[in-house]
Amino acid sequence: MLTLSVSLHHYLILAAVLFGIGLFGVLTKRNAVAVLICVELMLNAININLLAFNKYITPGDFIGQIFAIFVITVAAAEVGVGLAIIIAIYRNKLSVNLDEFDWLKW
Amino acid sequence: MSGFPVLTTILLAPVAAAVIMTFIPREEGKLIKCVAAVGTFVSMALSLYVYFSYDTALGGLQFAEKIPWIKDLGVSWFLAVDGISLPMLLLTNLIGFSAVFASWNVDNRPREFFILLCLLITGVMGTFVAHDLFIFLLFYEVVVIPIYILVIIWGSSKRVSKEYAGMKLTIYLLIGSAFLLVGIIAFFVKSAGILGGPDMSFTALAEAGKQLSAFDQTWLFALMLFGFGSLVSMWPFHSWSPDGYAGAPTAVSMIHAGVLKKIGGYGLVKIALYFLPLGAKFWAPYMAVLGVAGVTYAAFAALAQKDLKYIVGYSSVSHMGYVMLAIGSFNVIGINGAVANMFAHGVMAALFFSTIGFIYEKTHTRWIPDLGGLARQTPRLAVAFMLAALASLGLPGLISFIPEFTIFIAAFKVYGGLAVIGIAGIILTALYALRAGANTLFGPPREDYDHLKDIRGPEMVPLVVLGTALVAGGILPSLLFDMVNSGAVPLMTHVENVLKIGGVM
Amino acid sequence: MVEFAMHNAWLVPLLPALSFVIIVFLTKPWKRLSALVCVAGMVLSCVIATLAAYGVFTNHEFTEKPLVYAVRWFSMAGLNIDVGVQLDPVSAMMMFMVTLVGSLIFIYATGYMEGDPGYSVFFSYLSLFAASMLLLVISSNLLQMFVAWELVGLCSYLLIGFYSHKISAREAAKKAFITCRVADFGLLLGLLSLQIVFGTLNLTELAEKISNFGQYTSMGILTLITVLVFLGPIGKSGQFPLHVWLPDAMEGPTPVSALIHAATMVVAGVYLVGRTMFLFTEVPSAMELVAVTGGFTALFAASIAITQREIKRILAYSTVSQIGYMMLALGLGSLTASMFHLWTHAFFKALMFLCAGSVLHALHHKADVWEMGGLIKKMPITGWTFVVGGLAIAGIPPFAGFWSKDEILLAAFDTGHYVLFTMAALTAFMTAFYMWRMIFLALFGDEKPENHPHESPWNMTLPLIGLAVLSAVGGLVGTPWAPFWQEWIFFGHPHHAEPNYLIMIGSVVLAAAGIYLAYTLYCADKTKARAHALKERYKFFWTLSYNKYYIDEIYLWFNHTFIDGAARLFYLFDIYVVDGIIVNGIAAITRLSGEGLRVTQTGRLQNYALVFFLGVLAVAVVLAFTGPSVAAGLTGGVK
Amino acid sequence: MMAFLNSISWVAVAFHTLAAVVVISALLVVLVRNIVHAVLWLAVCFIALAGVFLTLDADFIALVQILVYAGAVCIMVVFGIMLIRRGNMGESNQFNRQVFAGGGVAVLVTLLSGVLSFRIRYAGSPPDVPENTVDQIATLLLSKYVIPFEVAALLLLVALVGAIFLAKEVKADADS
Repeated sequence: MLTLSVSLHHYLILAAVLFGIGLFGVLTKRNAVAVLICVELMLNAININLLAFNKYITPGDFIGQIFAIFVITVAAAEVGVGLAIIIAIYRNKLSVNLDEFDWLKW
Repeated sequence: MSGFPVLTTILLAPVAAAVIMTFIPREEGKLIKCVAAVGTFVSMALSLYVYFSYDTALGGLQFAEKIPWIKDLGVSWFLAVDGISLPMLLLTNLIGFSAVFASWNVDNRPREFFILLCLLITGVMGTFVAHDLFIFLLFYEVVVIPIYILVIIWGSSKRVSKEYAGMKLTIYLLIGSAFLLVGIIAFFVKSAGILGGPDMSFTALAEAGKQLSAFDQTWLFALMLFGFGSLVSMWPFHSWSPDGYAGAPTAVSMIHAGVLKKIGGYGLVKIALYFLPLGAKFWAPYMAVLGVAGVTYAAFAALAQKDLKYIVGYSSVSHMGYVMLAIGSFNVIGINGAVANMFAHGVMAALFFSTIGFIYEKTHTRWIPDLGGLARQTPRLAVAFMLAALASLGLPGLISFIPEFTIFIAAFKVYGGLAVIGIAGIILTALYALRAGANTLFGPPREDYDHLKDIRGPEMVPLVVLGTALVAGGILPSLLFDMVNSGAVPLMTHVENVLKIGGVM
Repeated sequence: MVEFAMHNAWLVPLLPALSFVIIVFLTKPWKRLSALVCVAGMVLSCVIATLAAYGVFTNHEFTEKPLVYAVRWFSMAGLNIDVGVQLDPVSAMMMFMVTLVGSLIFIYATGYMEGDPGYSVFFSYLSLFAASMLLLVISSNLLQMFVAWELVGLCSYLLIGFYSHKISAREAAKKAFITCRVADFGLLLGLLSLQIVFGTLNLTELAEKISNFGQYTSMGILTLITVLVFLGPIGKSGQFPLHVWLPDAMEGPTPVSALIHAATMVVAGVYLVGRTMFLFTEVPSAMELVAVTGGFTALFAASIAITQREIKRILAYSTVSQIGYMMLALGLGSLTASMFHLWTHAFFKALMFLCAGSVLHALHHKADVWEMGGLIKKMPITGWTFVVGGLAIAGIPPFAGFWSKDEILLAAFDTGHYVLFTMAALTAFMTAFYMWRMIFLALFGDEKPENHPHESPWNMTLPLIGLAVLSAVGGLVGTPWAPFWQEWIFFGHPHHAEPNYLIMIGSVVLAAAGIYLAYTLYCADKTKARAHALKERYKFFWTLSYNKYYIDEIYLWFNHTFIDGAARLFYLFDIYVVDGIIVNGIAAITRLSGEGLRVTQTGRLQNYALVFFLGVLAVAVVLAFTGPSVAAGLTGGVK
Repeated sequence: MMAFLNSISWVAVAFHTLAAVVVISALLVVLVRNIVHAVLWLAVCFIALAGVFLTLDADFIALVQILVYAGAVCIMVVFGIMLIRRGNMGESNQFNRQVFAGGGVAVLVTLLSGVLSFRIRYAGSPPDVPENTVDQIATLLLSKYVIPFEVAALLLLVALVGAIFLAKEVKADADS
């Protein structure tokens, strides 16, 4: 019989998968904007974790939720600054292809 | 005098001068030099006072100052002098003061130069008055940075570039100190276990050292021997010395060859030997062999040199070989000789380098075939040169003879034939010292140097100060030996006690 | 006065030292004043020395028990060194002789050095030299003696190299110092051994301890020590094989040659052996060594002197030879004869050097005797005093040299060393010959028209006359019929040899024969044809002798090949092995590994992130799948 | 049938459905070749995530998620793309050379987190959650967490200024 249930582990695995997908994107995408998007995915995976733990481990405390809010805040800021940086780079190099950038060398 | 922190004052006087100099506009070169001179003079005068008011009959630590600093590590601001550190302190100040005048003609960024020089002097002094291992290391590291900057900015390039020389000097110092640090930390950790709590003061650590097993002492001593040995340019860790001195500006060569190098010998006696007598006992013959190797090898190498600074560079390696031989002979006469010889060599090497500095400044060369006959044109410079050269070859009546004699007694007693090889070094020393003197000062005068001005005014200070020390120490060796002996006897008594206990364990 | 002088004999070296300091720091710009200070210091010190010597020689107790004043010089645990004054007949005689001859030479120098730009400096060196020498003479301690010994060496270095702008002078000075240094190395080892074995270097204490050395050491060690100590005198007194520096030392101004060769420095070696007779007499083999060295050197140097042309070189080799005599006497155990010869030799050799100086002064430093001739007519005082010196050194009675030489020959004969006796006698003959060869060539014969000699000023001739008188009568203090000398200066107990008329007459005959031969070859024969014929006939020996048996060349070759070779070898080793392979090798390894690792630094963000996550994975795996203990161990025990 | 329907946990159904949407849309974000499409799939993913958050009783967060992520972030990214991208949009979202290595690492990380998540032990069923979460969060944010809250505000301000500064056109002679 089909027994659909839901537990903390489900959420954690979902988060892990989402994090993995995000990480895969971060590591392998050529476009800087795509990397930024994938970072967002990873952050969301973290949020799932935070909320799941909040529900299953410390239900009355809201620590997880408040943390999630902060994460979202920081993520918003990060996207803003990140995009601005990408635009600035683009303006100089006329490219956002990360393969062409090896400035971390020196 | 109990209340007044005279040692701290000695340390702070050059620092104060450095601070004042930062507020003087860079154009005021003369004023900057005067401030530096006053700062170092205050230190020198106070250290002379300390030297002559130290009670040698009483011995032990005097003028002690102790303020707890970092409780968790047992560190305290513990300054004190005894018969071994006091000559070194005085030497530092004599040379420091002279070095300021030897660099009287520095016109390239004088302010930065003299600030760094003052800091360097303070650092060196600090290592000698510290009676706390942490403070010792702190000052030791303070020394490294000014040296590097001074060499690469104000140095001169000859066989090797000044950058190479500065790099070699600094890296060697750092490698030595890295090994040293490992040894010291390991020793400190073990000592904290023995003492039941951390304590960085020399006295406490020496007590802890008593209970360390022979095996531990042996490998700890090996680390320290490498660290201090490369600092004292023990063969074969000496090759920084000639290159470094050749690249360094005069004042740095003076201080480096004169006192900084002595930190190695001082550390071997006052730290390694004092804390780890059993280890020292094990390594003593090896030190003696390396010492003799250094003496002979460097003397021969000096003989092949044509650059004045290289000659003195190798000569100082050779003289430090005697110090190693003396420490290796492992008796109280040897320790006396080692410390006294460090003092003697310091004065002599500093005078030598200051003279060479002036010669280079005036003739723009240190290459011996390009020199000659300077005794006619610059007689006072020639006097300084000959004084240093004669002291270098151990002429009686100058300061280095009696220390060398003492070392020979100590070493000959213990090592016999090995010591004879070392003593034969005096022939080679005479060869290269006189050859350098003859080819630089004597022979037909050269016309291009007819216009040279002899040293005068402030330039005379190194000759007067160091020359006085050279002659006074030669005629009245007891000035030095009463002091050194008052420090060496308790040290060796401690060492022998430990050896007795160690035999039982 | 006498009392004061005896108890304050330390003033004797101190006064010249004071002159040195005064000249260097105060009177250097004023030439006359400097000379005055120097001479005054010396003369004053001579007065004190004379008084002290008078005190010693009027009281026989000092022959047994020397008067010693000493203070602690420096001390440390297990090593105490004194300095002091030891007055006994030997040191009193020496002190008197040095100050007396020294004073005369100093006066001479005021004239000889006239017009030299380094006038004041020269007198400061002279003062320092005198101070050092006198310090050596009065030393009560061997280390103190060594100090003075080295200082004397320094002064001779400075004085020989006085004309330092001349390359030859510079090299000669260096040679002198380094040759002596080689010898001093041995002496130093000897002193170290003495200190280590006997625990003292004080002469009186050493004498006591060595007389029963069996308590301290074995015969073998003592022999070694003695030979080591003897190395010092070999160098300083110019004995074979370290005599090479002495003839070269002629580069210095003539008063210096006189001072170094005659009165003071070179006899320091003899004096040292005399002072340590208590050591040498314990070791018969060492005594033999001393005697053989001395005898051989005497003959050897005489054989070189025969062919030399430069006036001062002839005198120099003659000095080497005469000191060989003194050593020979010492080796035979006759301190009396040795010191006696030292005493007379000081007068006549100083005289001859000063005469030579006077000649050179007149001839503007033309030194070859073959280019001189007939000088005695133009320079009567110099010439006749020179002749007195020649008679004294040849051993013609009643001049000084005869008595002392006779004493030595007698000692050799009496102790049964017949080979050495023969060598000494042969040397006496050769000495007479080459000395008179020089005198005949330089003073007699035809005048050379290109020379314009003139007699020297009074301050040069006066010392000549004084020394000539001393050379004439100085030996009378120790004739076999009035053995005043023999009663005072001895080792052990006074030795009265019966006058041996055979030897006496024989030596006079030998000397006369030598002079006669020289006369026939170089004076009577105006063309010198026979002399040249002889030279051609024995070309091989002549070349050998003229080139000093090539010993200098051998040393030079040795020095260049081995010492400098080793120096270059060590230096190259230092540059290419220690520095090149080891030090720079380590640096190169560091740099190369850096270059290698640099490849990993792609500079690409995503590369770094990849590695970063791999690292995270590794840490996480370790932390998650190993027990807490391993994790704790890896993280350093952080809880 | 009713029993069957009652036995179904609708929360579970909702979760699994939403989870499937999240995973699939996230994969599409990574895999599609057009970056604009990727952003659209990102929006889908975010909205589905908001649903997931609802199943976690975090209604306020869900709302914020939709507002901030699906709304602001996605729009901003699209604007960013418009500002910079002028080439062929069809190939604007490609992989670089380390795709396999990156994939491997990502899979490993996922596996490891998945495995590790099973280690967590907790009390069986979740207790009930208060009805009104917004009030409580608001109270907490303005009392206990007021300082982080203000810092976050400041951070946003700084980010805003920084972003403007960075993105602003730099004049060629600005520094001379």
